[in-house]
Parts: sequence; structure tokens; C-alpha cells
Amino acid sequence: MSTELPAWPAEVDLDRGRAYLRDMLRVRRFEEKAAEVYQAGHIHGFLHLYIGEEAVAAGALPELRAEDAVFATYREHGHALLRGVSAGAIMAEMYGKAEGCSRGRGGSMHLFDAARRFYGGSAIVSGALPMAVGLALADKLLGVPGLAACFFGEGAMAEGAFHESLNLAALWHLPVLFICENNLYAMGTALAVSHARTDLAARAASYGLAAEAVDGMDVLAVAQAVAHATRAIREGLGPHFIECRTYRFRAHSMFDPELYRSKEEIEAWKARDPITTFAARLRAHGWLDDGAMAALEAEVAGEVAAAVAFAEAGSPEPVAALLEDVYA
Amino acid sequence: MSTELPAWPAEVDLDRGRAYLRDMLRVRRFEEKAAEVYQAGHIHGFLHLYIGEEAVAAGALPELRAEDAVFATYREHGHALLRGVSAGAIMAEMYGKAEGCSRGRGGSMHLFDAARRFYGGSAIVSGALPMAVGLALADKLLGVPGLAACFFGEGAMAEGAFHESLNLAALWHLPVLFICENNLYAMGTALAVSHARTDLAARAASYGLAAEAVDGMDVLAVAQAVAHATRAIREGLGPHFIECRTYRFRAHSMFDPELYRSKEEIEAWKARDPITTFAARLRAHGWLDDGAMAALEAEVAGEVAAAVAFAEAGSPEPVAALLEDVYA
Amino acid sequence: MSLTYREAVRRAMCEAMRRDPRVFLMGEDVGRYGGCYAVSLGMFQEFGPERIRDAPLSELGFVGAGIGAAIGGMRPIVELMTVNFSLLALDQVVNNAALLHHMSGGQVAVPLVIRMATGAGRQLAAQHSHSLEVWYAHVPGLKVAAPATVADAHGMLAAALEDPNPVILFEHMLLYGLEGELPDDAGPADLVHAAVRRPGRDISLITYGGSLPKTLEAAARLAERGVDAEVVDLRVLRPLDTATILASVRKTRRAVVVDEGWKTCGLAAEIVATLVEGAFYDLDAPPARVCSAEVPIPYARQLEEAALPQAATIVATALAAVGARV
Amino acid sequence: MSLTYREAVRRAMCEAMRRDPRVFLMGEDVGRYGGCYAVSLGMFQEFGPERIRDAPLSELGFVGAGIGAAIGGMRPIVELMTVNFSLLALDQVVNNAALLHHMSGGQVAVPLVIRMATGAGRQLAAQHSHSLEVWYAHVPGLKVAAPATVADAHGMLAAALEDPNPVILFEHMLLYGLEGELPDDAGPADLVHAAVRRPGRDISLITYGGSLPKTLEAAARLAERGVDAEVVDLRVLRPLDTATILASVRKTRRAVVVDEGWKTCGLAAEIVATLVEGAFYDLDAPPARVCSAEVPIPYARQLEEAALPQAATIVATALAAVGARV
Ligand SMILES: Cc1ncc(C[n+]2csc(CCOP(=O)(O)OP(=O)(O)O)c2C)c(N)n1
Ligand SMILES: Cc1ncc(C[n+]2csc(CCOP(=O)(O)OP(=O)(O)O)c2C)c(N)n1
Ligand SMILES: [Mg+2]
Ligand SMILES: [Mg+2]
Repeated sequence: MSTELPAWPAEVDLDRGRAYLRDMLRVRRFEEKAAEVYQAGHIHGFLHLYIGEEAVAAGALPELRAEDAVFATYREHGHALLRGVSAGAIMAEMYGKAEGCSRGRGGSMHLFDAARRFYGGSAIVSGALPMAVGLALADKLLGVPGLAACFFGEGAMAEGAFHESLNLAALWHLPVLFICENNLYAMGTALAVSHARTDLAARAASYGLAAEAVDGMDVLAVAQAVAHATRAIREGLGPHFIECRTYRFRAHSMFDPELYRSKEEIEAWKARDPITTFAARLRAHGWLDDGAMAALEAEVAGEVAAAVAFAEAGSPEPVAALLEDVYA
Repeated sequence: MSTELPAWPAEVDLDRGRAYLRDMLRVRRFEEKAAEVYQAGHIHGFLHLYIGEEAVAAGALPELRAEDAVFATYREHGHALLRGVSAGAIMAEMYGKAEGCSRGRGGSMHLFDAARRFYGGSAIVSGALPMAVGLALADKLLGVPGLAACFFGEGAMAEGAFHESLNLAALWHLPVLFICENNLYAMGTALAVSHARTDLAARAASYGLAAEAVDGMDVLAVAQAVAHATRAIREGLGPHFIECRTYRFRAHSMFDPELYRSKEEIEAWKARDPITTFAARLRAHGWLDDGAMAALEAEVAGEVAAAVAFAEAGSPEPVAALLEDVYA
Repeated sequence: MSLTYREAVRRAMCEAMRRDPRVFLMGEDVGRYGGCYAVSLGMFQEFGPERIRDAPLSELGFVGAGIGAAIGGMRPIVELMTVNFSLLALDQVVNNAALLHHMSGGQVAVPLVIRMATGAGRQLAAQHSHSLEVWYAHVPGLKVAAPATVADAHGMLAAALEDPNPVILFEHMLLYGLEGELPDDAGPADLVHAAVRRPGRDISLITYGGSLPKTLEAAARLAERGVDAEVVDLRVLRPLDTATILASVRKTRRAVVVDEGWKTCGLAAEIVATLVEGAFYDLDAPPARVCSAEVPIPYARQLEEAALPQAATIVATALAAVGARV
Repeated sequence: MSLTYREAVRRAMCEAMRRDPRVFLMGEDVGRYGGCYAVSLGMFQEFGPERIRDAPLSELGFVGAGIGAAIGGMRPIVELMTVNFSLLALDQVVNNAALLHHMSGGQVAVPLVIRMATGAGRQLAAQHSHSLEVWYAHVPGLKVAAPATVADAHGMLAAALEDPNPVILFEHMLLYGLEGELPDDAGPADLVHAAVRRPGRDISLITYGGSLPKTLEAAARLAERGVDAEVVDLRVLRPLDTATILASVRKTRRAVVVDEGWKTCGLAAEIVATLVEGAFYDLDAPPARVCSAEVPIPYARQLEEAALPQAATIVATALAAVGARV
């Protein structure tokens, strides 16, 4: 890493710059709290944290509009939050409460908010890609504006569903934004153990769609790439693929002893923490000082605390409601 | 098409040259007879003819050795025949007789001959590719020589199984020869209606393996490409992909009204008939005359007639044997 | 008006597409080829390539795309060519189509219709002769139906398109040529009830889909032997109309279930269990099953015939059940 | 020697790999990660990356590769992580592994072992809580087993590796921590018979896999209520050992079938049908089913518990069946 900071992009003003920081911090603190309450026994099942990868969601989601649809994975708390689902509704979902954004049916891996066109929360790796293609097809056939953004890990690219989806999107020229969160591991399987060809953007481009790779630890780089891609998609130029090169700082889930990577590797990536590096840039640019940072932290802490309080105050779904929501 | 014939390759002597012609003719006449007896009600179910595509199997199979394994599709009579399965055993299989190469269980789409490492006859499009990868893995783990050759249509390349198989073969550096028989249609779906990117060799190369396209109407071109690929695979250079550009002269199966392509297109391709064009080259080279051709036709007609006689004389499997061959 | 089962399916699709711009058909060879079983023949010419959408060989992908399109406001009909290829798409059907409504706490509906040909009987051999209706009927969140008549081929598809849930329709390939009457103003059929296709007093023959003609034939032969069989067509395989089945068997006190699926863990087992749970004390004999033999369906004609349920087997089984009267 | 179910599976794999160079393990995260449920922990270190082969997320591909490797002379163990992801690979399992021997007229054998975790109970929500044993048990050409004890976890895997057929082993995720005894010289277990885990006279509780502990608990509670229940562990789900089941029920004359799968078209239906066909006149009450509710498994704890079979439900159902004595 060079110690010299890249030039500040002109289109990012003070508000936007601070908003990126706030978004990343909201995700980080939310995830930390989730881990804490999980350890305390309030959340169960699987819990996959996004810590380290915040720049991807924080860079991407502001570029999406209300009419766009979002599909994500089981590592999606941050995406839901930044799409506008309240921290309380997410936390309550993880507590399994009726006030949760999926009424306690889904849990951590299945956050939904149809009003915000946030369609999950999908726990079969690569399972959402074909749906994103279909949603974009609906937009196209209905003649409405909007695109379908789909987040997935680099591990998912080995699945047949990835292949079929990219071909369909390119073949039918659909408004789909594929965002690959390449955090270098699929559980314990490193990129090079999964993929014969590790240049993922090149692989995607082979389907005949626009594809590029960006530094997924740099929120501005992600934002810029997504802005460019969404503009192209909205202009009718067809699907677009962005590989965001990032890293997960925590274990895959709460059950992972992390035998497959070294402490040194993790530390090296932590030195590129998307939040601290971005905060440093804001400071260097004169848009952040200790006071502003403390205020931001306090604001975010308040939001997270309120979310926990909301979740704890929530009510469990009655067992009598067991058979609800099976058929529409 | 240029009217000038390409130079005759030095490595192809008289015997080999005539053998190519004989092989293609054996397949052609066998298929014609199969269609005839199908119409007469002796064969049932699906029947997929290889007429027009003979140069692919005839060019490829002589390059394979006894220790290699072969996987093919439901359009595989020619592959079985040129792998050494007797015409009689194939015809008897299509008649559903106990003397058939799959004891009447498989029919036209499921020809097997384990002794010749001919592993079918697979009727799920793309279904054999993962098995070919696994067979090559077995060879590698057992440390025995041999490769797995897998034939499939261009339509199969849209399947997830194709993607997963190519990645696995490249990732694990396995001795697999992927032979794509690009006859431009998957049933009635033209190449460009299936694939966003129609340069199939380029698509395959994106997985990080050697890939090339050849004229699949030219038996010598196919043979040369396969010879080169098998040499490389045997030297341990990993998997190889060959796209053979060919055309099916007949309907997809016996039930296809062929609404999706024009008579003109078919006629244009028939002008490139792999048998007549190759016969012309042999003649131009002085290695074939009317007498030799007539003798060859007579020999092949005899083989096909004997196959039909064998099939007709065969015995139906007794119904009492219904539950056999379910478990080994 | 008299038409074939195939034409009835086509008519239901065309009517819906003319009426509702959200309806479209997607699948392998539905367009330019005219449909693997000629069901959609001519529709490409009327509705064009956007709405009669030829899909690549990507079952998982285009079924998932159908789910996404349904979420996005369309009313897709996805044709899966045959049940044999549906295995490749099962993950999307089960883990997305069936579960999304529930996992989202009721927010997301998936109004998707999936049609597929099913069954054996044409010597297509093991990979092309599956009957896996039972697998789909196992899954909460799906509705599963098997039209066995021309009227149902039309009406159940029309009803499926009005249903807010994913509906899987099984069309037995031997039924496509079946002829029948359909009024010009035929509307949606019910997607709830089983139907008594032939009333009778002595025994209930319970079946569905492609086995209905064989079962009716068996009933006719039984009548010649003095046995008055009632034939119940399940029509809807999930949720099952247990009331109709139980009412029939409470009356006849005997039952034979006919199902082209393999016997073990097949749909017939569920019907037997339902009868036992709901009408045990009304039964004069154990309900019997006539199913496919426990063997991959062989190619050779005599072996295939022996593997599948046949009218003669149904007759013999019914006679044995009736003979069991104490 | 006392060890866990997880360790017993590992021991069977290690023993086979030390003895037979054809055996190897392939699947997602079996190597460097140590196995999703830590079953193969340490094996990568002993056997190396060629034989403990981490596979990409390509279920269809590597299951198919397992089939090919089996044909090619290896004895692969493919770990599918969980049954939930096995849907992606079903086409290879059904259309190749199960059918090849038959379609080739007996020429090709597929000595492949597929292991997968199954079941619910950990609040993993709908996509991660399936129990689809019944689907596999439906398919001729497959053998299907569900070890429910430490000894079987070891012995059935050893036996599966000696079988020339594709064998599917279901390991309920809640069993991995189960402790039990295993003699140092334990060999393969039988892959044929059901086992009576608790003899009794009044009613047969028939179950398998992850439901065995709950069923034994129910039997203990029933004993306190004066009901002497026999517990039958099916062990092998295909082919079913109907003789043992029927012998038990002919003795007790009553049965409750416990199965974590959804009730409709589940494995319990097959057991009920088997009992009715083989022991109808010996039954004093209709066999009953305790299965999962007809709902995708919900995340929230109280909902999940209500959806799954529980000892209390088994007890209540058994008491009702016993009370039904005339
Ligand atoms: C089809 C499928 N196979 C396996 C799993 C188990 N699993 C859950 S997450 C995961 C790794 C996915 O890696 P990647 O796509 O890179 O996403 P990441 O977790 O790194 O964000 C695996 C193997 C699954 N959920 N779905
Ligand atoms: C998975 C699957 N989907 C659909 C089919 C039906 N089908 C049989 S052949 C075929 C076309 C295959 O085209 P291609 O791979 O190009 O091979 P070709 O027939 O042209 O040789 C289709 C769609 C099938 N057998 N398997
Ligand atoms: Mg990853
Ligand atoms: Mg083709």
C-alpha cells in the first residue's frame, strides 16, 4: 500500500463523504453488537458477519434507487440496513420476534423488506442470481425503470447457477448488476482452491458483459464503479459485473475455528480497514475531526442500542401462528 | 468455400485415409438403416441421428487408446460403432433385444460397453461432463495412463454442469478432452438464441484451459486437432477443449417438424457433406476410384445388413428378468 | 367443442396471454420449435419472442428467473419440457419458490406456474421416464396438480394462473393426444377438489394423471366381472383433498391406489396412510397399491410394460381386495 | 472405547483410507477447514490434499465427478455438507448414480458413498433445515441409510464403502455430538436390517436417524405411564427391512411412526402403507404418524420446536393409540 492518499473525487461533497463513513460505521457497530448478543444467547442459528467488507455495501447501495431491487446472501445485515430496513427490525428478526422484518420466520439469513424491494437474505450459495435475472426480466417486460442488484461471494461463482444467470442476463440484455464480494474465501476454501482462473472480472467478461474489478476496501472506488455501472444499465447497455476485492475480518460464521488462514494475513488486511482508512482520508481532507467522529460514534451507538432494546421488547410469535405464511 | 483442396497431410497414409472414409460411411449407412427400421416399427422411443456430423467421431475416435474412456450423448450410435462396439450389438440394443450392448435396458440413447470403456449414451444434456471429470480424476489418483473424452452438443454449454466441469477439470489439471459438437442447434434453438457469446472456444478458454475451434466437416482437421490435444493431455498439460463446427442434416429426432431452419440453410451445409467432400479429396489424391468406392459401399452395406439380421434374430429379454440389474 | 389435451393447454395459455399482459411463456424450445410436445405450436407467431421466450438449456437458471419475474410482477408460465430435467431446477423450486413466502413472513408471493410433461410408456428408457410428482407433493408452499382430462388441462392451468402461489402442473405425455369436449366459455377449474370420475359401490380406485385412462378401463373390465368400482381422480396432489377420498372409501370400504411412480415412498403410500388415518374402522380390506416396479424404467417394450401399472394388474388387485370380504 | 458420532464417522473414513488407496474424501471444506461439522478434522493433515479434496461450490459437478471416479476404479466418499445443498446435485444422483447399472445392462457399477448432514433443530431456518431422506429412499438403484448410533455411524460407513452400489448416508446434525461405545476392532455393520433398540409389548415406535433419541425418550416416559413401547430403528431406508417392522407390529398390534420429514408424502407414509399391506389384520388401531408440520421450518425457537416432532407429541400419540384398544 502506498501511504499517499488518492485524490478526493470532486463529486463527493462533505455530506456524502460523512454519509459513507456513517454507513460503514453503522454496519460495523451493528455487527459487533450482533456477535455480542449471539454470544449472550439471544440469537441462534448461523450468524455471518460483514465486518471488514463494509465498503462494498456502503459504496454500492446509495447508488440504487427505490425502483431497483436488491438480492443478497446470508451475510446481508449490512445490505438490509443500508437499504433502509431499520436496525430494530433486523435485530428483532435475529431475536426471532414478531416485530422482525420477516416476522421471526427468517432469522439472520433471511431478512426481507418487500416495500424496499429488498428480496433477501438467501442462504443457498448462488441461489439468488437466477431470481435477480428474472426480476430484471420483469422490469424489462413491464417496461418499468429499475434494475436488479445481486450481491454474492466469489465462492458462488463456481456454481452452475452463476454461469446460467450470467449467460441469461447477457443473452437477454437485462438490467442486472452483479456484485461479487470477493473476500478471498468461501468458508475455508481460498479463491485459488475454488477457481482455476482467479481473475473473476475476466471470467465474467467471457459471457459478453461489461465487467471490472475494484478495490472493495475503498468505499469511494466501489461507489464510483457502481455509479458508472448503474448509469450504463439504466441507459439500456445490459448487465454489468463488478468484482469488489475485500476481506472478511471475522470467522465465516460463529462456528469457524479459522484453521485455513494465518493471523498475519488477517492483520495485513486489517491494516486496510475500510473504516479507519476512509476516516483518515476524511480527516486529511479536513472533513472529520475527533469531535465529529465521537459524535458519529455516539449516534451509531444509540441506533444500535435502540435496536437491541426494540428487539428485546418485541413479542415472540405465538405457536398458534405456526402454519401461517405457507400459502399466499 | 474455396474449391481448392487443402494440402494432404503427410502423416495420413493410404490406409488411414481410406479408414476415415470407411468410418464415416459406416456411421452414415448405419444411421440411414436405423431410420428405416424405426419407420418400419422395429425401433421405438427417441432416435437421434448423427448424419452430417460423422467427421467429428471419425476424426476423433481413432486418436483414443484402449485405456481412454469415452462419454457421449443420446446421439451416440456413431461413437459407439467407431469405438469398436459391433453394429449388431448396437442395432440389437435399439431393437430392445437381450443381445444388445445394454441388454435391451438402454435403447438408442444408452449404449454401453464397459470393456471398451464406452460409458454411454447419456440423455440428460450435459449430464456426462461431470462424470468424465471424475473418471479422469480416478486415472490421475490411480496413476494410470488414459484420458476421458467427452462429446456433447453446443446446447449443453449453457448448462451449469458444463461450467462446473470445466472449472473442476482445469482446477485439478485433469486429463479430460472436451469435444463440443457444435451443430448450431439444440433441438430448435439456434446457437445465438442459447448463448450470449457464440465463440465457444473462447468461452471455454476463459476457464483457463487450452481451447480451439476446428472445421467439424473435415475429418482430417478434426483428427489433427484431437491428435494434438490428446498428445498434450497425455504429456500432463491438463484438459483441452475442441469445438467442432458441424451440422446435423436430419431432424433433431424422429418427431421434429424442423420449423426453425430453412431448406436453403440445410442445402448449403449438405454441399459440405463430410463424406462426399472427403471422398473427393481422396480421389483427387489418387487414393480412391469408383471401384474402390463401390467395394467400400458393399462392405459397409454388408455390415449394416448383418447388424439388422443379428438384431432381428435376437431374443427379447424375458419379463421375469425385469428386476435384474438394479443393484450390483 | 372437441379438442385434444394438448390444444386445451395451449388454449388456456393463449387466453391468459391475450387477457393479461403479465403472462408469458418461457422454456426450452417453446417458441421457434413449437414445443417439445407441440403444446405451444403457433404461439411464437402470435405473441412473438419476448412473450414466448425460448430459453437456453439452463433449467436452474430459467426456473429461478421465472421466480424472479413472478416476484417482479409478472405471471410467468415456465415449461420444463419434462420432469426428468426438473431435477436440475429443484433447488430453485424448493428453496426459493416454495419457501420465499414463508421466510419473508408473508411479504413475498411467487405467482409462478411451472408446467412439465411426466411419465413413461413411450420406451424412452430410464432417464426419460420418471414420475416424480410425489417429490413435489411433499413440499409445503407448493401447489401441485395433475390434470387428467381435457377440461382440466385447460381449467387447471387457467386456475393456476390466478393463484398467488407457485403451482406445478404435471402433464402426462401420453395424455397430450387425448380428445375431449370443452365449452367455448370454459373458465378456470377448481384447484382444490378430487373428482369422482365413475361412481361405484364395491371398491374405490384412486388415481391421478396418466393412470386415469388405465384405471377407467380397469373399472369397465371390473364391471364385466360384476364389481362396481368407483374411480377417484385426485386432480390436486398438494394439498390433497382427503375429504373426497375418505368419503369414497367410507362408502366402498375397499381401495386400490394406482400411481405410475415407484411404489416405495410414492404418492400411493400417502393415500394409503390417509385412508388408514381417516377411515381405518371403515375398511373391510387393506388398501392396496398398484405402482411401478422398483426398477429404472427399461427401454425394451415388454420390460417397460411389465414395469408400469396396467389395467390388468389393477383389475387383479381389485378382485383380490373384493375377494377379501369376510 | 468411548467416542462421539462425529469421531466414529471420522474413524471409519480414516480406517478405510489407511487400508485402501482407492478411498478418498471429496467435498466442500472437508480439508483445510476441517469439515463444516468438523467430521474430517485432521484428515487433511494425515492424507493430504489429493485424498482429502476440497471442492469448489459445485455440488452437481463434484457429485458427478464422484460417480465418474467410482466408475474409474476409485471408492470415493463425497460429502455434500448438508441435504439442503444436495438438491443441486440430485440430477447426477438419480439420473447417473442410480440408473447407470441398469441402463448399461449390468456392466457399470457405481461404488460411491455420499454422506450428508440432515435435519433441523438448530434454528437454521427453512433453507437449512430440510429432511429429504424420503426422496432418496424412493429411487431404485440407490441404497439409503441413516445411522442413529455411534456404532452405526462407524459401521454403516464401513459397510457402505464395501458395497458395489451408490450408498447415501444421512447424518443428522444433532447426532454429531452423541457419545457412545465402539470396540477397537469394530468392523462393518450390516446394511440390511432394522434394529429393535428397545423391546416392548404394547406399541411399536418406528423411527430412524435424528428422531431416535426423542423416540427413546418418549418410550421411557411411556414406561412411566405403564406403556411398554418397542422402539424400532429403521437404519436402512432403502431397501426397507419390512420383515423386522412387521414382526414388531404383529407383536404389539399398534404403531406410531416418527419421522422428522414433512408428513405428507413422507417416509412415515411408506411405513404405514407397509404395515397395512403386511399386517392389516393384526392391527388393533390405525398406525399413526408423528412428523414435521406442513410448514417450512421457521427460525424462531418456539416455532421451530412446534414444527418438529417432539417426545411429548410421540407420547401423546402413543397413548391415544393404546387408548384406542377395543
Ligand atoms: C449451495 C450451497 N452450498 C454450500 C453452502 C454452505 N456454505 C455457506 S456459505 C459458504 C461459502 C460461500 O462463500 P462465498 O460465496 O465466497 O461467500 P462468503 O461467505 O465468503 O461471503 C458455504 C460453502 C450453502 N449455503 N449453499
Ligand atoms: C437437461 C436436459 N434438458 C433438456 C433435454 C431435452 N433435449 C434433448 S436433446 C436437446 C438439445 C441438445 O442440444 P445440443 O446439446 O446442442 O446437442 P445436439 O442434440 O444438437 O447434438 C434437448 C433440449 C434433455 N435431454 N436434458
Ligand atoms: Mg467469499
Ligand atoms: Mg447442437
